[in-house]
Amino acid sequence: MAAHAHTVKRYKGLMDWLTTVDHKKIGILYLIAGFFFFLIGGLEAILIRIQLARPMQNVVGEETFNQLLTMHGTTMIFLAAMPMLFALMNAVIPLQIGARDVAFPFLNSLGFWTFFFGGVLLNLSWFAGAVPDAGWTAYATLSGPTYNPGHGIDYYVIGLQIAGIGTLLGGINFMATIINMRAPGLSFMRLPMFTWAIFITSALIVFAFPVLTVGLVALMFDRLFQANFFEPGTGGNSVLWEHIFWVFGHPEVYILILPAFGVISDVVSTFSRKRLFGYSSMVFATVLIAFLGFMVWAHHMFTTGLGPVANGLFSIATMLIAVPTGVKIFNWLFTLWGGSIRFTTASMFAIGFIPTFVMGGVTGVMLASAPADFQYHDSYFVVAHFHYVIVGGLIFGIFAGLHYWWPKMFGRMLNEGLGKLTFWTFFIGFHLTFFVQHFLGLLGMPRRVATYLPYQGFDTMNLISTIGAFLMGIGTIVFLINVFTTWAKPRNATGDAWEDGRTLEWSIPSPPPEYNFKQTPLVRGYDAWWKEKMEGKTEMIPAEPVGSIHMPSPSILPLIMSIGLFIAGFGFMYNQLIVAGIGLAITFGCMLLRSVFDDHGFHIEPEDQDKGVHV
Amino acid sequence: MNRRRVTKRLLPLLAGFALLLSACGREDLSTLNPQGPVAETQFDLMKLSIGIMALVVVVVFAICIYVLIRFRRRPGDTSIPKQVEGNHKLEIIWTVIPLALLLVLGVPTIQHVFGLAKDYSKDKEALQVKVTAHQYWWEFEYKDLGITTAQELIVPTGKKIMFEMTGADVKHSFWIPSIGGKMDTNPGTTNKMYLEFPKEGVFRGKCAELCGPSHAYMDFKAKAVSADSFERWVSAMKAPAKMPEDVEIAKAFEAKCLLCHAIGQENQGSAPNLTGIGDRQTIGGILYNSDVVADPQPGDKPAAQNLHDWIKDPQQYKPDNKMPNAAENGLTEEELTAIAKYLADYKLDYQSSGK
Amino acid sequence: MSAHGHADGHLPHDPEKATLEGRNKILGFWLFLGAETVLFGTLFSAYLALRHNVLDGPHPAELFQLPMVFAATMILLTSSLTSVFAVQALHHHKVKAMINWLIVTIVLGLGFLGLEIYEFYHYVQEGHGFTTSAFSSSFYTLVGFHGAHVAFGVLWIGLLIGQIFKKGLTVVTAPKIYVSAIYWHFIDVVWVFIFTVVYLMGKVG
Amino acid sequence: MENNQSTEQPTKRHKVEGPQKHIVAFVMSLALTIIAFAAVAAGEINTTFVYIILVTMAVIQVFVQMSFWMHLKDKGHLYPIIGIVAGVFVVFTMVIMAEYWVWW
Repeated sequence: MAAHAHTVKRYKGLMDWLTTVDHKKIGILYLIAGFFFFLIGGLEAILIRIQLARPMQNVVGEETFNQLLTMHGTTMIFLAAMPMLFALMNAVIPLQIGARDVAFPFLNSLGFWTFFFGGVLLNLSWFAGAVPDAGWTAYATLSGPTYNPGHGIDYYVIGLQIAGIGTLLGGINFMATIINMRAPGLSFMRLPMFTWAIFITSALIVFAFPVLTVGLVALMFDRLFQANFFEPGTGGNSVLWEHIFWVFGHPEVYILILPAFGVISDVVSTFSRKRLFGYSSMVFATVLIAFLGFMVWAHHMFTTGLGPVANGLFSIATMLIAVPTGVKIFNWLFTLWGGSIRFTTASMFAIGFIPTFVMGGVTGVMLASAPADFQYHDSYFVVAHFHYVIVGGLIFGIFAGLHYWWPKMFGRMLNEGLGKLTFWTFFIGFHLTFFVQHFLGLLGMPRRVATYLPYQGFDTMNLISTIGAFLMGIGTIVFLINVFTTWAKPRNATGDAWEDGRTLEWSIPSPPPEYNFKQTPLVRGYDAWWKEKMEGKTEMIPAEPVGSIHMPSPSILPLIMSIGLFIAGFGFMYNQLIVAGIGLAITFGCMLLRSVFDDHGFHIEPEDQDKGVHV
Repeated sequence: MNRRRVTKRLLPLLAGFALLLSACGREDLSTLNPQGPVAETQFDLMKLSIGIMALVVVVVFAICIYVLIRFRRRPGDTSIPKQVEGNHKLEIIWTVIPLALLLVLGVPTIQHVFGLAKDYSKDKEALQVKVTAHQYWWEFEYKDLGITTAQELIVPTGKKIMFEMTGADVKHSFWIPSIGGKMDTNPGTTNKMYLEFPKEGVFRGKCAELCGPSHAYMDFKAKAVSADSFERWVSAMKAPAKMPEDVEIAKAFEAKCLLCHAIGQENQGSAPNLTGIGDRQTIGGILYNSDVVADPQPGDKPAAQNLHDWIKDPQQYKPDNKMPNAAENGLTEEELTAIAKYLADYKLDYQSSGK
Repeated sequence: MSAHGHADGHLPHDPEKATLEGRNKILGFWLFLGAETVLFGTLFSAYLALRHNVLDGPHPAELFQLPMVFAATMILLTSSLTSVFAVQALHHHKVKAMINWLIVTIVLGLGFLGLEIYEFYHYVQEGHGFTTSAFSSSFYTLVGFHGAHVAFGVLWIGLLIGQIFKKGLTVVTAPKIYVSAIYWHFIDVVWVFIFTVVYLMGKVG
Repeated sequence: MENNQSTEQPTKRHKVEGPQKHIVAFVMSLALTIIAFAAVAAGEINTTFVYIILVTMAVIQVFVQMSFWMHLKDKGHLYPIIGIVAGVFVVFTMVIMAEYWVWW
């Protein structure tokens, strides 16, 4: 750790984690925070299902129920799913492209901390007794100042605004990383599928999140400064909010699912010992899905009354998405075809993903047909559909990814027995919970209802659904047990932990040293590491001689900047403009410091490079 | 208790039971049991799409299961399978076939998108109804007839009913599942939709858009009656309002209820119009009147009792609604009982064959 | 090669692109501008959707005054030219000329801001306040966001001038100058749409 | 950590960069702006026609400024161009939304 020319203070323990700019550690931070919020969102889901287990129950009141459903949706999407995806992105992308870090390590850390403090702010609403209760979509005017005068929606608006900054930074960062930091020889058409998926996802983030930013600003202005964007009484338009929300919201759905597609592609190909079938069509399908993703937002608004022309256009555009998605499904199946499939927890989640996601996909096409959607819309059918896509798609993908890359992230193999128990309880619980909900919707049960009258034919299926939810909860707990028991054991993962690794991350030790690659590898083809292994090599061909490695310095500024935003958020919410000013001053002050004092980083010299590396 | 034991016994048959249920559902509520041409059109489209999608699901599942059984790795197998890059023929097949399937679904979709969006608002034959959704009740105004009612939509069979919808406060969504799909009631803009009721009967309607704490309780009923009955209903609604006979009660009713509510059609208040409330299936949309509905369930109470309970503490049944409870409103128990009875007896005799 | 590898040696031709850090910065900033495009686009679409709802407030046609807008446009356009001159000086390693051009840019930016503040003040006097109508809210939000970007740009470029004085033109400072110039041009480009869509089209009606 | 995949490589174009082309761009922008203002100030032209003039002038001006002043016409700007084009595409859909699908 000899510093070269500049001395850089390096921290240990907690301070190390608070100041780190290392993508691998930031990935772990994202994972811990994301999983924590996942548990909170899961608890909210369980409470929702308990309330709905039987008709006309009053376990939680109607107002609390609306708060629970709002916070469940918001937490799961913005604070659990996306951060866990960012965890995988951070842990894997630089390794897959043979880079030593991301393009902007400082911004990476800033992105994490803004997300974290945004999430904390949102969840503090439970303690403030003013919880958002207008659904994660926060449709005006229910979310406006007239019909929601408390501070609940303010927490939603400001919490998401702060967390959104972090997400946008992450998107820019990963796009720049994948464009500029690839190892020599790693052309775009040699990128691992997960990297491709993240590249496209990042692009979606970059172009979709600003829309949400503006929507939230407008809603905040309406609520805090008496603006008139969405207030019909003063010339505003509540449908405008719906448009803005869904122009962001639909790409957001693909922001969630495309990384899962990437994970599944890598996992399926690794555990069937086969090259991904139809790689170039997979890439093309991903790009096409992203492109179409921006042209279908109004299918969330078929019943809003946009008229037959809009409904027809958006119906057809939405149906078209089924084609590239279908291409992906069949490519996965034919990757498995002729392969040598090994059943690990990761591959089981990936294989479980395929039929589950197909079911979510086909109900998606059903929903795309606008006249029929008049019946499905805002019923439990929709609830079933998007849980099949988001849980059956994304969460299965995340579990597959976590089990797959866990050894790379932590140097320890997760227990396979417990892993399989996680899979089966979660898988069965999932289908039990959500399959029946299709029928609930068709039988006439609207969504977001705090309870339902008896004798409508809803009772049994709701009970089944609740039982399933508990099974999913058990699955999650088993996963946690697995993590903690594995943690107590010594590191046991080899570099190529699954022995069939195909991409660059498996060519280096688990966990990788902080500089990742001692020598930047030379990439000679798709599935670079597999190619070398097949030619009998045990390591990548280096593209540079061993030399001094430059590293960015750790910094506490991202944390302080995020705290500044957090303080400013509270200031705005409670109309204490001085507090808001102080918070913003802290944030901009840190930006100033960052600009004025150059970060020269430090160097790790060759003689220090092997210290503490687990081989 | 009994029900719970039954449920437990059924647990092993859950999936089958669910499927069985899906076949029927309540005639007055289920989208799978359409009672009008609009819902039938939508049901046909649903069946078509379910059929196509079932085909896709079966194909994928079949390939998936085959692959998992056929290509599982045997213990100790270290062989390397052939590394296949892709297959253009196959890839074209699974691009073109889905496109063809989508075409099959897309054509009727477009056809019905326009078909169901037909505008009958200028049609003299159609009945024009303006729906205004409030937190948490429904107002139905028959513009050409000069009538306003609430919570129970009365329509004649055999006519097109053209709805013009708006929201008074927040966004709601107007949905009568067995008659036709939903349409949102946006505050500030007006939507249009037509429905048809070929059969006489009472159909359940729901609010389908989260609108506040009592969203779950924002039910309404649509009652289709014969053309003759409808005419009689119209004239009965237009007849001068009937006040309580007891002068004291009438005074209390006027002072404490009619500030917001209305009876008759002369003025309309900010709360539901109560004309003929004794005929309605429910009080507040969710308390079923055992002496009115055709199929009373255990736990349902007579209208007078429901009215009494409701007026006494409306917040208990629909939290966050705007109606104060009886004590806040200064209603004595005596007045409360008398008003409840008066309202329960406030029936409009319009149906040819009794109830 | 690390950033400071070049710092004390000879300055390369394109100092802003000489290091990977510099190239990352420029690329990342462009992607950020892609996001900013969408941000302003959303503000524009909100304005377009709401612009007719003036309620009791003044109509855009009677409110907007073309001479003032024209003056503001000229100022911003000129500042864009001076900022590209600064980048040109950077490429020629003429530090002094670069600083001078940057100072001119800042002064013009301040002039624009002054005009805008005067304009807003004037509008409020005419009964066109932020809360007057949906038109006024979306107008002030759109134009105000742009104004805030100008203000941020002025502060940013000012800070960079200070850094150039202190650190000189290096491969670390050069990308910052370059990126801030791109930012400044972008603000000008957004203004082209603001004067077209908001002011001129508002005047036409 | 030099990287040969980068698209932002220093280019070898170094002819001495003169101020002429920037001044040309400035004059063009000036002319386009004046045309737009004049079209409105004239006040007697058909409204639709004025709209067409305004939008055309704005688009040309943005194109001029982006290619000259923001260097998008120079080599190595593929990704910036993709970024801006994608952003414009999203904005385009939103403007259609704002004009046609908000009020009815």
